[in-house]
Amino acid sequence: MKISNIQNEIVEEFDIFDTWMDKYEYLIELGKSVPKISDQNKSEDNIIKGCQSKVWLHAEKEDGLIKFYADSDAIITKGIISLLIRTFSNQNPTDIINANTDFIDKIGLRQHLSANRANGLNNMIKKIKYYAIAFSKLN
Amino acid sequence: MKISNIQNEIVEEFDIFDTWMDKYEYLIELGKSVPKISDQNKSEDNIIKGCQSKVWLHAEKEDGLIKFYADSDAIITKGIISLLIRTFSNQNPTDIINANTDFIDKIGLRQHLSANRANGLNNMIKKIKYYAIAFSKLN
Amino acid sequence: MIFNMNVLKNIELIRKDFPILSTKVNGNQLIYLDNAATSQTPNCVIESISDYYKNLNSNIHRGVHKLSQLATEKYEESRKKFKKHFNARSTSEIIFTPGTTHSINLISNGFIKFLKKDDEIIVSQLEHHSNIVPWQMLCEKTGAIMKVIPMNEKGELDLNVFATLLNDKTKVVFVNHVSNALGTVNPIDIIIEKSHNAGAAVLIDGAQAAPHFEIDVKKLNVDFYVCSAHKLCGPTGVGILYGKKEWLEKLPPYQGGGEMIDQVSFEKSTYADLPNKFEAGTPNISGVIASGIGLDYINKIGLTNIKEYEDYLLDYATSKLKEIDGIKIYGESKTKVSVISFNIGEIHPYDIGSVIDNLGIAVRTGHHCAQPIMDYFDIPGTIRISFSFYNTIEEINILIDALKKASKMLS
Amino acid sequence: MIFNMNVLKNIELIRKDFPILSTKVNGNQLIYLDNAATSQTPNCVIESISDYYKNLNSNIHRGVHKLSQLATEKYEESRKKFKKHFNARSTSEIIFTPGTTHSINLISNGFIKFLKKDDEIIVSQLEHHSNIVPWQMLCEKTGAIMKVIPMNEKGELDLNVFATLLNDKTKVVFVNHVSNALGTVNPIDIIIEKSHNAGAAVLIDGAQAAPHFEIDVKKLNVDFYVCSAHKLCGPTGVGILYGKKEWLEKLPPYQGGGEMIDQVSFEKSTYADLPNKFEAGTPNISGVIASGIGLDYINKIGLTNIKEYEDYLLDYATSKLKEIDGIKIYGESKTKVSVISFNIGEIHPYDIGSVIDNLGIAVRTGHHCAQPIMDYFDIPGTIRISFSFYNTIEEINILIDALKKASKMLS
Ligand SMILES: Cc1ncc(COP(=O)(O)O)c(C=O)c1O
Ligand SMILES: Cc1ncc(COP(=O)(O)O)c(C=O)c1O
Repeated sequence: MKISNIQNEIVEEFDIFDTWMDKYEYLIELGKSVPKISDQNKSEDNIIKGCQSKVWLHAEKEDGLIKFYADSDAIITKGIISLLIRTFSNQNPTDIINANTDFIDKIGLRQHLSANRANGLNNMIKKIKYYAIAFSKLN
Repeated sequence: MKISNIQNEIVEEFDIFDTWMDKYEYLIELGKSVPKISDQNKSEDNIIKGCQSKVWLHAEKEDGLIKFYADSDAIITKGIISLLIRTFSNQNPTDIINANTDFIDKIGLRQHLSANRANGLNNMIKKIKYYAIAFSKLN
Repeated sequence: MIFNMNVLKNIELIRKDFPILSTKVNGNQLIYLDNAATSQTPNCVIESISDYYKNLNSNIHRGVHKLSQLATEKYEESRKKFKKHFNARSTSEIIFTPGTTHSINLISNGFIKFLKKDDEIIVSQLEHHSNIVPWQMLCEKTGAIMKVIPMNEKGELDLNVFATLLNDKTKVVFVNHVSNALGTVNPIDIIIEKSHNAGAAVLIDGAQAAPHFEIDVKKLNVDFYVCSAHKLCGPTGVGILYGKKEWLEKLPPYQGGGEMIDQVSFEKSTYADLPNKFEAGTPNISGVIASGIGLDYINKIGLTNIKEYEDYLLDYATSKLKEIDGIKIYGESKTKVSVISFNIGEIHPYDIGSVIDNLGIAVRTGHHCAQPIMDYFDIPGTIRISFSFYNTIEEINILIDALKKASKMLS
Repeated sequence: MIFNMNVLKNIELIRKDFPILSTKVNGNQLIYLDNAATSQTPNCVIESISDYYKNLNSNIHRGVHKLSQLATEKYEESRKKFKKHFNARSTSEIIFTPGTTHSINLISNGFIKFLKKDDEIIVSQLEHHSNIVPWQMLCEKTGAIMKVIPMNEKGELDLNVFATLLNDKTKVVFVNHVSNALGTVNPIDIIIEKSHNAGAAVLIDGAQAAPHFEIDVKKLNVDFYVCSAHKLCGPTGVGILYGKKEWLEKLPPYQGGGEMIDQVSFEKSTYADLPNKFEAGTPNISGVIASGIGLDYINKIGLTNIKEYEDYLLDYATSKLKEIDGIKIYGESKTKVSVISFNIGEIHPYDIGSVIDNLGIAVRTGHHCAQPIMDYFDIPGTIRISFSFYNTIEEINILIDALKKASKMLS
């Protein structure tokens, strides 16, 4: 599926919930379903700075598409990660580089995330795009 | 004359003037009449700290009485000095030590002196009393 | 629980003095339980700042004009207030700085003069980074060695080990009076006495103690005591440094500039007397004046009343928290004040903090600038609640409900 | 005189923004001509401080809760404002400190790392003590030698001599942009270029320049530029330090504490990235935010308008002062701003200051923390008047009358 379609899908899913609390609960549920990242990829190199919680992000390329693996020690952060992976994993580098990322605002959670977390989110997106740029240059 | 009498005399003199400006002018006139202090007594040791202007104070004992010599490079300060000398010079140590010094408040100039100057004035009075104490112990 | 009922009765009146306490967060009434980070500010302090800029603002010392004199007087009046409050011998012993961190750096930097290679200095495991890093920098510069007083699982310092660390190479010991991360009140009287017997100077970081109980530097016989006005109902940007006159005279000046000098020429400058020697440049004049007003406010309520009431809140909250499933409280010293640090089950403290923030409750999460304590417990951080005298039992009840809700969501 | 008539027309409106300007001293309307010591504070800045304590007060960075986030945002917004104002490359290049004096000490302390015995550093004869003493302390610690750019009787630096002082041992040159004692605007573009050619870094003390005209650190290519908010319509207790990123990264941290570290253990601490590396401890949060509001206020009026209007006041006052018998003006550089230093006959400046203070006029007297300049002229001090954009021609007329009166009384 195209990135923008996935994003629209996510926005629609969150639209069902009226309160931030229900949205948080859904996010937490999603967080629980993030596939485990291997310990070897939980390396210092893969840590993203700027979060109170730790975030690891690892990427691999398979058949021209980038696969992202990520984890966090905080469950809300993991929920956010799950949205990012669903959106960006298994996409090709160019699409990732060009992707719009305002769907986080559209699901209405931005003002309920702490500034640190919002910052962390920005850093994650930045790192995802860096991976895409790096992989696109490897071609 | 007794210290308190001299002080009363000074207070009466200043009572003639209604405005701070007239009082200042009188003070300045008095300042001009302070006898010169010898250069050798204008030593670093005799400088009193805490003034923007410099103040030198020197004391000698003659016939059981203390004689004060003082000078300043600022004329208003010199006026204040003249009042202090008139009051405390040629008095015996015990009287100086016990003297009340609120006549400065009574002449109504305190609130027209800068805090630095008021401080300087306090330091001068302190030094005068120290001299008196020192000389009284020399007996 | 015995406490002064008057305080409790007046609590609603006291709360009215703090405008921020009636703000809303995300539609909920703000519940501010982050007092160890910074205390809130009563109207009288806010007004003192406005008043300063509307009527007095002027650079202090050396000015002839009235504004400058009035501002100087008010500034020095504040010094007298802190002198009296901490029972210092003289106003020369009270230095205003930009904060506790600055004060500690001022002292640690001065000790360069007194330390040589292989000299020893002693820190506790309970310290805030501000009372660790400046001394590490000192060690780097001098080759001195830092020893650590360890703590036990209750968050109490081990004084037996401390005794073995002291020897004739020990030059300075620096310990906080109250741990910001755990709330432990340390036995600083014993630490000071033992250190002095070994010939070492003592700096006590009182940032977390000064807001909660009386401190008498003369009785404590402490060499340096430091705290921050912003934790004392005062404004940001002001620290209070008490130092024994003998020490402050011996220590070299920290910063060069206006005020702190007597004479300047390109050949040689001579330094001003205390306290000016350590107050280079234009200080935070409005802040220092307002800090004195904040102190007055605290003293009007009375630290004895404050301590009693805050202990009551602490006991109540501790027992209520213990009813929550899976809770683990860090720091269970018998002597504690104002602070409770905890985690719930395996839930990341940051997650709890985020959820209850949306419910209007302000707590701190993380390592609280005390990583060595987190390392000891092998955790990334804790949730920390910290009380002030304007908090209420009702707020604690709301907190407990919120924590239960968050814990359910996040497990 | 050509100037923007709009500024003049709006002056009464502008004055209304400054509540202190309508206070009385000794029954007279206050005339504030001590702006070089500290500028007055507009209502918007005073309100910003109240607003902070009423709605936002909270310790910044690392906090999860909304207050902490709002306060952090506002604090960082202020950094963005100064970044833009001085045209820095990035917000990492803007460090908030407690004042200019602190900023200079921060840099001079950092240079310990780069200086060895017999290295040279260059100061000017026109400096404020804050830009002399910290460097003298540096020389004491490193054995480096301080050379002095001399000035002429007009109060201008001798650039020919400066050229001969520079050599490959010169490591750093520190000069003010504007002399606080004489008002001279120094040719810092030339000084920076020549210093760089010789491989030396340059710190410009802009405490007296920033309030009066536009400054572009990128165009100036300066390494460090420092100023104080309290001279920029902001509150006391805040300094702004611009440093080139390359330099700030190379310099060691100045103070240890919270915020400025990344990881702390007793074995080793690692430092945080810029700008936090230089902002240890709780900063003057309300002050930094209010400083940004003060800057906005100045920019609303516009520094081009301000410069034009202040030059007009300066010219008018200079020519009026010259009509007074026995007046001697110190500092007659062609490039001057805001400040006039003078004496009348043999009268002690302090005497004049005292008399006109009673008439409600606030000026500064003394050495203005620039003793080397006083030594040059062999005088104990001067009377200094210094303008801001809210001063008026009428105020100058009253000043002139008062000076004549004082001079008559005191001669
Ligand atoms: C030229 C100059 N440099 C430095 C300073 C010191 O500034 P602050 O006192 O704000 O640290 C001043 C202030 O008087 C100054 O005029
Ligand atoms: C125990 C302790 N020491 C030092 C500090 C640092 O104080 P400041 O940030 O005001 O410099 C704090 C503040 O959090 C503290 O709690």
